[in-house]
Amino acid sequence: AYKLWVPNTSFDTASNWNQNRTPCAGDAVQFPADKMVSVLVRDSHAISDMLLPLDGELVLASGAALSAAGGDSDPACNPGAPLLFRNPDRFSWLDPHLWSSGTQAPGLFSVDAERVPCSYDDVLFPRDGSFRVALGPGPNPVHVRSVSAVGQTFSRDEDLTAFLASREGRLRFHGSGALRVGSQACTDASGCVCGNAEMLPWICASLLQPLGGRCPQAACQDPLLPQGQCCDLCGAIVSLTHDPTFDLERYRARLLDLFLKQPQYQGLQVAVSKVLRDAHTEIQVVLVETEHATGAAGQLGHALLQDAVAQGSVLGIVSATLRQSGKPMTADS
Amino acid sequence: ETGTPEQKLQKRIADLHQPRMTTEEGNLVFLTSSAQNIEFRTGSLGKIKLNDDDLGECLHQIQRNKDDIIDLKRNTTGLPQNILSQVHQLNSKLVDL
Amino acid sequence: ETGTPEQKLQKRIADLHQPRMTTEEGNLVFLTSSAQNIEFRTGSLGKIKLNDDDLGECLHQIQRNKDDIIDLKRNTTGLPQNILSQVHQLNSKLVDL
Amino acid sequence: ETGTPEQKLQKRIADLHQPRMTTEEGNLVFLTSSAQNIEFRTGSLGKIKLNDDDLGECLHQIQRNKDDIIDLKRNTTGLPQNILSQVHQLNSKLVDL
Repeated sequence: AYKLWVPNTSFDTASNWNQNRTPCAGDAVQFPADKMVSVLVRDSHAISDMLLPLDGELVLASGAALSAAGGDSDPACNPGAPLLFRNPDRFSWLDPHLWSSGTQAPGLFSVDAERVPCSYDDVLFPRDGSFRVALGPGPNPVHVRSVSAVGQTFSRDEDLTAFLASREGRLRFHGSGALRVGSQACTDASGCVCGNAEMLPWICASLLQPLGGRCPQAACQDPLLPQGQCCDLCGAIVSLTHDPTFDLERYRARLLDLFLKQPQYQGLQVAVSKVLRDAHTEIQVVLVETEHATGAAGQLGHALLQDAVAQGSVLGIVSATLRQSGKPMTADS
Repeated sequence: ETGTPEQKLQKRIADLHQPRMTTEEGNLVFLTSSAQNIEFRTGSLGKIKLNDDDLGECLHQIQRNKDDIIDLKRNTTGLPQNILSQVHQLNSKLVDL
Repeated sequence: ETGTPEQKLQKRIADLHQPRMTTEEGNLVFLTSSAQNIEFRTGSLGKIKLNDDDLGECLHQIQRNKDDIIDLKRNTTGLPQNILSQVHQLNSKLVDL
Repeated sequence: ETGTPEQKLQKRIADLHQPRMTTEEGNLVFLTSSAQNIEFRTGSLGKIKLNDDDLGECLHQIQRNKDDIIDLKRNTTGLPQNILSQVHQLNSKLVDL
């Protein structure tokens, strides 16, 4: 499996500037003096003044241009205060918002810890874009299978270490954390534990930073907290123990095809993964009611229990348990 | 973006005449047109370097070469002319003996 | 994304070789890689200036120096050699007297 | 803008040392401060060109000019001096006759 890094540090990305727009003709722009960064320029920009970082680079894509602002700047542009390039150090490896696992079928999601690269993942940074990643905080090195960046794939620690120490590497990776590659791909058909459990406090801190570090209140009584999730949620959790014939992908497909397509389950989101609980591995099936609590999660949970009993020997399921959150809270309670 | 299509075209033409740094097939190109310059300025202790060459040093050498050439011209013009005529005079004196 | 694997590889190499303006501890460095050039192209009235020097002027001075040196060589080679032999001849004639 | 006066001062000092690309009366100006350099670096096969001139070639020509000037000096100094004194000796010998 792979995880793709989403944010970039491009000149042409509006959200990288403090006014949420790219520079227009006649603007004065500033990069933070002390923040190392590689910035890709794709378009043409006429600029009246630009302060560059003390250590950094502007990479000019084919056809890109930086020119002196002409006598009359764009009348639609209103250059007042200088346009500031946002702190490029703000993107943390541990932030679940900043990763994509490519095409995920509608109705499926990943618990927060598994939105960040797992130890068996291949990590891809955009090949034709500039980016910057903060490693850490957290006491443990991050382990992944491989890292692909600037047109190279690193799957041996010594190669990655040399890259991280190079100028190319230092422009793109910073922070106190360590990054290691070379861990095994997941070859167990029943799934593999992601391995981010010890990182969860830092992952959740990154996730919740925009919310002031606090989880939103769950809209039900006795909410549930799945393994690897940062905040309580309303719905149900089915826990499966299994034998070696269990196939995680086949079970996910079965969930999608047999259950989630039924009209009464349309509003549900499901996460299925192997997790560690009380020193044992189990398959965790998280059922979340995304909009209004209708009780559909509990219904599906019961259906899955019945399915496990009826088809357990075929599916490789040994036992199944169900937990459910309590009654929905009314608007005025 | 606002403005009539004509204003935009005018603007684009004006922009094209501004000095610029751009790329063409992987080459880094600094362009001026009309009467505008592209200037590179360092502080008093800073250098401008072209690959391994210190441009300031090179410019000094150009000036030193120029000065040396002026000296050489002064030394060589006149002197051989003068000598040549002296030698010719000697020759005629010898013939007269 | 489209293209044959070879085209993609070519593209990847091109990506790595994009020209860049880099800063290193406050130094400003313009970089191209491998076979790519850095080019300055001026319009008829535009100049490239490096600190107080006009780069075009400097290159002209180099050429002027070169032309002057060619002239100096033409004026000085032959002439002294010729004179030396004439003086030697005069000397031997004097001894013969 | 926020920050204590001290933070603002720090920021302004930092600004002063940041390399900068700016526009002055339509000219495009690249600036570094005090002891910082501006460098142009190509790969081993890349050239630095001003219009049609290869700047690396031009810098070589400066060195060639310098070498030629040294040769010219060697050929012209000494030789005419020597000749001059020889011609003077010849003159006095002729007078003595």
